[in-house]
Order: sequence, then C-alpha cells, then structure tokens
Amino acid sequence: MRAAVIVFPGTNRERDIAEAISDVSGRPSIMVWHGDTEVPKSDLIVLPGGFSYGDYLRTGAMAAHSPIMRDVIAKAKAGVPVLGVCNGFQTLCEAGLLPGVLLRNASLKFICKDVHLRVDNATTMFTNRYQKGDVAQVVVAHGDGNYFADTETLDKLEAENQVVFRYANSKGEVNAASNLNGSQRNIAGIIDGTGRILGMMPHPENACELALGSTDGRAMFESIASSLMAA
Amino acid sequence: MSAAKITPEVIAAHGFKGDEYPRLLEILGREPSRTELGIFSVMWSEHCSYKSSRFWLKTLPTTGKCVIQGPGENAGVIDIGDGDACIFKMESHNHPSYIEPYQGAATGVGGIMRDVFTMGARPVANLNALRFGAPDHPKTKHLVSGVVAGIGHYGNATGVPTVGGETNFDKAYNNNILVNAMCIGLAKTDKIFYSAAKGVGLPVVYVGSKTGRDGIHGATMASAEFDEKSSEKRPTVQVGDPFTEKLLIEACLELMAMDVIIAIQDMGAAGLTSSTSEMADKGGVGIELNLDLVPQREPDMTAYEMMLSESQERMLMILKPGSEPEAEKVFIKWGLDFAVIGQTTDTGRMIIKHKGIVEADLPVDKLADSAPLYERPWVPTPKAARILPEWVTAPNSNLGALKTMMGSPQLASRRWIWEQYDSMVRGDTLQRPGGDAAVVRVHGTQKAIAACCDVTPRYVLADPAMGTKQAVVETWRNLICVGADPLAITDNMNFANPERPEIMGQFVGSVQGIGEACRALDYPVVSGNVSLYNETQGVGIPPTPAIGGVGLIPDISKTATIAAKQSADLLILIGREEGHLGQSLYQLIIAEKSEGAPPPVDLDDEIKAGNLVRALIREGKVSAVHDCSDGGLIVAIAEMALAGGTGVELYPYEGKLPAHAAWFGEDQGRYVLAASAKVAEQIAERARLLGLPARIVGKVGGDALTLKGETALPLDELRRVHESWLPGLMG
Amino acid sequence: MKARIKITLKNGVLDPQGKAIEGALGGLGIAGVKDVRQGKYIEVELAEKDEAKARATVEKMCKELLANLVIENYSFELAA
Amino acid sequence: MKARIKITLKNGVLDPQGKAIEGALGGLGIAGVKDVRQGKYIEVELAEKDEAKARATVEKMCKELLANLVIENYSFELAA
Ligand SMILES: Nc1ncnc2c1ncn2[C@@H]1O[C@H](COP(=O)(O)OP(=O)(O)O)[C@@H](O)[C@H]1O
Ligand SMILES: [Mg+2]
Repeated sequence: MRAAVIVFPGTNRERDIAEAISDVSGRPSIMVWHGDTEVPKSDLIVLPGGFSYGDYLRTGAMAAHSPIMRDVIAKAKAGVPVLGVCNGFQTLCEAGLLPGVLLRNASLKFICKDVHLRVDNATTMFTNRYQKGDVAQVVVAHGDGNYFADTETLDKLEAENQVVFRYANSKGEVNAASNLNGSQRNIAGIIDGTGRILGMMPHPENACELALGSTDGRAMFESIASSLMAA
Repeated sequence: MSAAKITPEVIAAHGFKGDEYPRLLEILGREPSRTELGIFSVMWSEHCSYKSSRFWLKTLPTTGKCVIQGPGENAGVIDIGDGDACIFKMESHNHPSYIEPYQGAATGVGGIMRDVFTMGARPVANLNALRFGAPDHPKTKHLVSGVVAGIGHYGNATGVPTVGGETNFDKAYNNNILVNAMCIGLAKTDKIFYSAAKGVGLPVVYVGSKTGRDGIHGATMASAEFDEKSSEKRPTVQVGDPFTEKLLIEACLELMAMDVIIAIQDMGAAGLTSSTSEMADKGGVGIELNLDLVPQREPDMTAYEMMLSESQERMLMILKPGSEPEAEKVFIKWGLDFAVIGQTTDTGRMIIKHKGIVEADLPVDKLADSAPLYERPWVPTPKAARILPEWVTAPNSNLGALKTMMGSPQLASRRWIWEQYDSMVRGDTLQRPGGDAAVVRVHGTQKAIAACCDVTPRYVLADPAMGTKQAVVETWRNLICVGADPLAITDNMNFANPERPEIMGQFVGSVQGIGEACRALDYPVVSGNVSLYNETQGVGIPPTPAIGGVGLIPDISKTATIAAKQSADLLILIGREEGHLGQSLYQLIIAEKSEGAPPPVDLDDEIKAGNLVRALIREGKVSAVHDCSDGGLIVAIAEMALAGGTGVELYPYEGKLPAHAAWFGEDQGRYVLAASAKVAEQIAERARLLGLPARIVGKVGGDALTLKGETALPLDELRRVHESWLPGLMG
Repeated sequence: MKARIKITLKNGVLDPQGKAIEGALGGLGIAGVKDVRQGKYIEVELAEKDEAKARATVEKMCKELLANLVIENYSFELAA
Repeated sequence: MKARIKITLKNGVLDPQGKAIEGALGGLGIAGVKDVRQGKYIEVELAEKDEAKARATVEKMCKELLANLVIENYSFELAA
C-alpha cells in the first residue's frame, strides 16, 4: 500500500501518520506539497493533523481551497480512499467531501488528553480490524473538534451507519460526561456515503506503540492496509 | 543625520542613568543622532547588556565534558552521544505577559524557540515556569487563562510539544507575574550554527515577517520598573504569529541543510540593532545596512523605528556570496520575506542608511562591549534560624492535613493547564506532564531527553544561596527519578530591583548557590537569562531563580515513572530524615506560618542517593520512583498513589521525630521507591551500605490511603480535592 | 474600494463563543443580556474602483472562502 | 434592544489572520486585494428598553470583556 500524505503550510503531524502507515505497510509514504497540482499515483490520500494556514479564518478553510485539493477532490470522486485526521477532518468538511463542520470546543479550550472511542462501524475499509463496540484509547489534540451538522444530516449519518467513532468512557458508554468537546451525538469520526472517505478528530497515529501509552490505533492502519491489499 | 535635539528629557526617556550618557558622548566624541541614541539605549538596557548581573554570572561553572557551547550564544549546546547535540535555553517574558497575557506569553515562547532553531536545532520540547499572584487577586484568573492559552497556542500551532513546567500562586507576584519559557532542540554536533559574521563583503540577509512598529522600546520596557504609567506602554506589545514561526522553522532548517549559511541569529529584544551589532562584533567586522531594503509592514517607518522594532518571527543571516538566489527560493517556497539589506565591511563600524541619509555611524566593538558594568552594592541576606520539629504543632489527623494540602493552591493538580498543551505531537513524548520530569525520545533511537523546571521561591527568600542550591538539586533529582543522567542546566534569574543592596544580595547568594551545586554535581550552566526590576511601586517579587534541567536516558527501556501500580509492592524511603518543617508547605498551609531556614542540602548525600536510585531503575528493580519535595514524604506517596490509581497502606512512624515532622518534613535528598517485598529489603540494605538511611514506609494496594488510628482517605476523595481546585478557580 | 463584510452564524447553529460571552457577562454583573452571537467582521481593501465589479469580487470571496455557507450567512457594504 | 458590536484591531497591530486570508484569496485567483483585516462582530440582545441605559451597558461590556483594549478598538450601533 502506497500512501500520499498532503503537507500544507502549518501541518505538523505528517511524520507521525506517515510512519504509523509505513510501519504496517512496509512502504514509505509520499509527501506531497500543497502547492503541487497533482497527487502522485497512490492507494490512499492522507490529510494529516496540524494548523494548516495557522487555523486562521476557519480551521481547514484555506487548506480546502489550496491548489492540491482540486486534485484530491477529483481523485476522491474517482474512488481513491481519503483519510483526514484532526485538521484533515476539518479540511474534508470545508471541502465538502464530508458533511457538517467542526466548531470551537464547547469549553473554548484546546484539549490534549487520552480519550476512549467506541467503534460504531467496524465494516469500513478503515476499521474492519476492530469489532463493533470495541473501545479504543487514543489521544486527542484539538481546539476545534466540536462536530456540528443539522438534524437531518445527523439522522441520515446514523441511518446510513456513517458514524464510525464516538467519544465514550473506558467502558464504552457514550454519554454527556464522555463528550469532551460538545460534538453532536458524541461524534468523533464519520465516513462518507461511498465508504471511502473517513474523517476523525482523534489521533490514531499517536496510539501505535506502548511507549506512547496505547496501541489501539494500530488496528486502523492494519485495516486500511489489508483492505487495500485485498482490493 | 536627523538633527533632532537631544534634551535631558529625551535622554531620561531612553533610560540612561547616572554617568551613562556622558559615557556615550565620550565614546562617540560627539552628540548622537536620535537613531544612535535609540540604538545605545537598547544595547545598554539591563535586558541586553546584563550590566547589573554580568559581574556575578562570570563566576558560574559553564564547562564540562558534555558542553559544546556554554552561555554567550543564542542557546547552550551539549553532546548527547552518537553525533547528536541537545540545544536549550530558558527565557523570561514577564512584563509583556502582565500587560497582555496572551500575546506576551505567546511571543515569549516564540522568542525562545527562535534562539534554539537559529543554532540549527529542530525544537522538540517546550517547558514553562509560571508564577501568578494570589488565586483570589482580581487579576489572577485573567492572567492565568491568557498566559496558558498563549503558551499553548504558540507551541500547539508550531507543532512543538509542551511537555512540562511548574506553576506557583503567591500574593508576592500579584503585580509582577513571571512567565519563563524553555525550549529544547536537537541537532547534529557537526551541524551547529553560530552568530559570528566572519568575513568581509558578505551579504546580510533579512528573512521572516515584515517589520512593523511592534514593541518599540520593548527592550527598555522589559527592564524598567513598573509604575502607573506603564499602561501607556501598552501599544508596544508585540503580536505573535505561530503560523509564520512554523514556516520560519521549516525554511531555516531546509536552508541549514544546504551549507550556504555563514552566520545566523534571530531578531529578539532590540531586533535589528542587537542582531546586527552582535553578529558583526563576534565576526570582528563592520556592517552596513540600507533600511530602504527592509521589508516593512507600515508606511513611513523611520530608521529609529526600524532599528528598535521588535516585530516577531524575523531572522538575520550572513550568507556565502552568490548563494542568495538558491536561499531565496527556499523562503519563497515557504511564503516568507527574503531581502538582502546590507553587507559586512572592514571598517569595524555599523553604518545605517535610510533614504540616502546616514542615520547611524557607530563603532561596532564599542556598541557591543562598552556597555556599563556595575558591581552593585549588596548586603548578604540575614540567616534565618532553624525551626525545630517540636515547635510546629501537630495536626489532628495526618491524612486530614494531607487532604487539605493536596487541594491547596500550592499542590493542587495543574492538569487544567497542561491539558491545553499538545504534549503528544511528533510522537516521541514518553512521559507527559504529571511526573517528575518529561521524557522525549530522540526520534528513531532508543535514547531520550529528560527535562524539568524547578525552584521553590519561599526557600530562596529565606536563604538565597541554600534555596537556589535546593532548586538545582531538585531538578537533578527529578531527572534521576526517570532514570536519566543529569547533564546540564539553564537558569532564569527573576529578581526585584538590583539597585537595592538587599535585592542584589539575594542575587549574589543565588548565583553562589547555583555555582556550588553545579560544581559538585558536574552539572554545568550552558545558558540562561536574567530578569530584574520585577517590582511595582517598591514591592518586589521573592527571588525566583527558575532552573531548567536536562538529562539523557541512554535506553528508554530502562526508565521509571511516579505511578505506583503494582499491588503489594512496598514503598521504601531512601535518605536522611530530620523532620525539617521550616519553610515547609505544612508550616505554610496547616500552621499558616512561613518561618525559619529552608531545608539544608547535603550535596554528598544527594549524589549517593541519586546514583543508587538511577542504578536501581536501570537494573529494573523498582516499579515506581518519586522524589520528596513540596509537602514531604506523605505528599510524595499521595502523588504516587494518584498517578497509579491505587491506594496505599501507610506504616505508622515509630522513629524519634514527631510523626507529623516525619510525614511532612521537607528534608532533601530523599526518594520513595516501589518494589516487591523481597527486592525492597535488598534496596534498603544497599542504601545502608552507602550510609544512607532507608525504611519501608507503606504498602501499595486497596483504594484508599490508610494510616493506623486515622480515618482512611479514599483515593477518589483525594483525587477529587486534588483535581478540582484549579478548574474551580478558572471555571 | 473598501468592503466591510459581516459573517454571522445561521440560526440554529450553536455558538460556543457566544454562549461563553453570555456567561462571562453575567459574571461581570451585567444583567439583562438575553442572547449573544459572535461572528466575524472583515475589512478588505480592493484596487477595483468600479462598484459593480467590486461587488462581484466580494460576493465571490465570501462564497468561496470567507463564509462557510453550511453554517454562516454574510452581508457587506462597499465604500469608496 | 439589540447591540451590533464591531471589534477591530488597532492600526499598526499585526493581523496574522488578515495576512493569511490575503494570501489565500490570491490563491483563489481573486486579484486586486490590497489589504485584509479581520475583526469580530458580536450581536447582543438586551432586555433594556432605554437607549441611554443600553448604551452604558454595552460600553461597559466592550471595555471589560469583549474588546482587548491593549490591541483592539470597538464601535457599536443600537437598534430596537
Ligand atoms: N505550567 C506548566 N506547564 C506544564 N506542565 C506543568 C506546569 N506546571 C506544572 N506542570 C506539571 O505538573 C507536575 C507537577 O509539577 P511540580 O509539583 O513542580 O513537580 P515536582 O514537585 O516533581 O517538581 C510536573 O509534571 C509538571 O511538569
Ligand atoms: Mg519531583
């Protein structure tokens, strides 16, 4: 599996995720500069975490309009899988590849801590190495992770089983107490209708070795690798 | 040159005191232009010239087997083996943070990061040492939220993990908070960059953000005593742009890989003025600038304004001739300004031209090293008497007192602060805030850097020399606790008005304390910063020499944390017990007094205990380690229990001290280790062989802290009081 | 010309900043505040002198970048 | 009454956001943008009916909370 990791000015977790992927795929990722107009041939496009364009105006807004995104959108429409983490998720929403938007955390504060995610859809190409209901411990690090969409959109997401991760407690209970940023219905990650574009706020790439506190994120990259090998 | 009249008012407004202006006239042999006056005023400010402190700083130990570069460059450099170097420094941004907490703190972080990457290092960790006023002071909440948000956002947005620090609340800082930021970077020993502009006819290149009127007189403000008028200085507050800083880091590191840079230096306090004169002076050359070529953000800027501007995110470089085009490409790629604004000369003079007029023509050497040097009068701080344990009343219940103390402003959890910091970006943070020292892996290796910040101002106030020795030793101990070899320190000396002999006496004592401890521990000072005049209307801060310690963990599989998790493990206390309650938190919080001498430091015992503990960690004999600091033994145990999420059975004290003195005494050189019953005995034995007392103080397990004859303290009860205070204050 | 652009949240979109301000105002002892909504105010200097052309440009920048039409509305005035 | 409050950066104070937006607009092929400054726009619903009283209240909230007078200016209109 060959991944293309898009680097915007202000992106800062590109190395973290590139290495998490190459650790399972055995192949180094291609780093792609935002100014380029074409994404090199790849099996997966990754929009990493960070503060693209300083997070100014709205998080992900300016990245969504950068030259490279035109080709990312084209390739996504053509079926190339896309993974957006944190700032990447915000960018996918701003680019219209995923519904909704990520607002300031309800606390108005940046939050960096370990959280628990409940896997609500383990049938996607990004999560098939998990079981439905699994609880994964991963790190969050964001100031704008408060997922918002209108009720219709939310109902549709639920109906189509497009909510992939929700904030939960260590027992997997999804409730107000485990909703760290005010996201509607505790949503931490969603997938698009085609099942090939996933956006999530937490950082599985920082949860792939015990030395960092958790290996629960690794199954996600194994899912992607195995799905793409099979394909 | 602009012939504006230099009146006594103008001279005073530029902070010249006593014979300083006459001395300037003597150096120049004529009256200075306005621009020249401005240039000298910042170069001779306390902030840039260290005129009150230089004499004493010279006495610090700054060499050692690991030292590659000591004080004098932008940051200190130490050798961590395998061709790797660790570059670090701590710096204050106190006054700006009081005036505008968010921007003041943010630009403080930005400034210290530039000091580090200007030497060729990739910043990999930030720490911060904060002192705020009384929790109930009307300004405190506003200052805490602004400072923490500013530090957090700048580090988060630049993708540098903020991994540790310390925070105090004390009414003595009500009108003078302290914001000290520390940055640690990594480089290759053969790829370190310096600021000496060696060579004539070389292009002087300006990169980064455009120059505006930001922070003009910031440097003079940063060392001017506060008064009601200082609010008028507000418009000089600089605004930070972490986005540009991030691009600047990437662009500079990319250029540094290309071998075209002869010298590089960030534009910090006193912007263009200090960077140009320092680079020229270190290179033994002259320098000529044409300010028309400086990228400008605002119209009609004068030479005076451009030379004194403290606009952020700017660097100055001396490049190899002919390399400008390829260098420019890099900065264009990153969307940053790049301009050749002058060249080095053989005249030994700094010549500043603007719109065809020579605005300044000054001798570089005089500019750089003719600054006044004051050996200010000082009086030693009177020694306080030792307080005997018996003199401090016992609590009704030790666990009750513990609970009160763990929920106090002094000891309550700082989680509310550090959860606003991205401590995980770059994927190498092995120990996050919450332990004794942060641990950050050297990427792709099995080794790691350990770092921490410490000082206990109430100790230093009571005895500057001993209290500062204690601060150095506490950082050393915190590094030992994670299994590191402590290597070197940076210091940030925050004091009141040095023109008062008793304050100068505190400074002198403090420097002596650092010197003594660092020599004994082979733990040199490689960088530092002095912030004086932290004083408002005659009321000064307590002496606050913040120490930043850095160590190396050779093998990350051989380290330790404070978390006691292993049920049935025993807790062993190593170190001498004198029940020292003078200046202790117990005395402050429970007895509501702050009296007597601070706990004495015995450097030989420290070394013995430290070496033993580190050996035990590396032999894999212990499951948890924590040193005894604020609050003494029982607080150390409580912190280990909270971190591990387990209860502890405390064994009743049967020695000859009053029990509360044994539990709460702040004797130095002590560690609490967790190990299996069998190993615990061997450990105690090994300590005794070294002449160090050791005893079993408790047993891990259950869900409460228990002590025979007292009502148990349930762990979640303890956690609630410990975690709720700061959110309660800020909520 | 100069464009003065207001960007406001659509009704029904929750506004964490606005809520926080409301709370803080209470804390300041400022009573009688029924609702607070926080938006953006952006000033853009345009080289364009022709009002119609300027209007078109500003429309474009608002739609494509300055406002997220999923959650925000925009309005603007032009001044010479 | 309703207060419409504009909060803008003082002249000469660096506006990183505005600078970044300016760059992004260029990327969108929107030319002729000379300068962009971003501020806040805040709408406050007040129970107060008396204009003078309302004005005093809004002044207070701007000074004490909404604007950071170290680097920002504010202005507002009142409407029934
Ligand atoms: N301002 C801060 N930023 C980040 N971490 C902090 C800050 N203040 C305190 N901490 C963290 O809280 C923990 C406790 O601090 P402290 O009591 O000073 O530790 P110690 O007593 O071991 O020196 C440490 O891990 C420290 O890194
Ligand atoms: Mg400690």
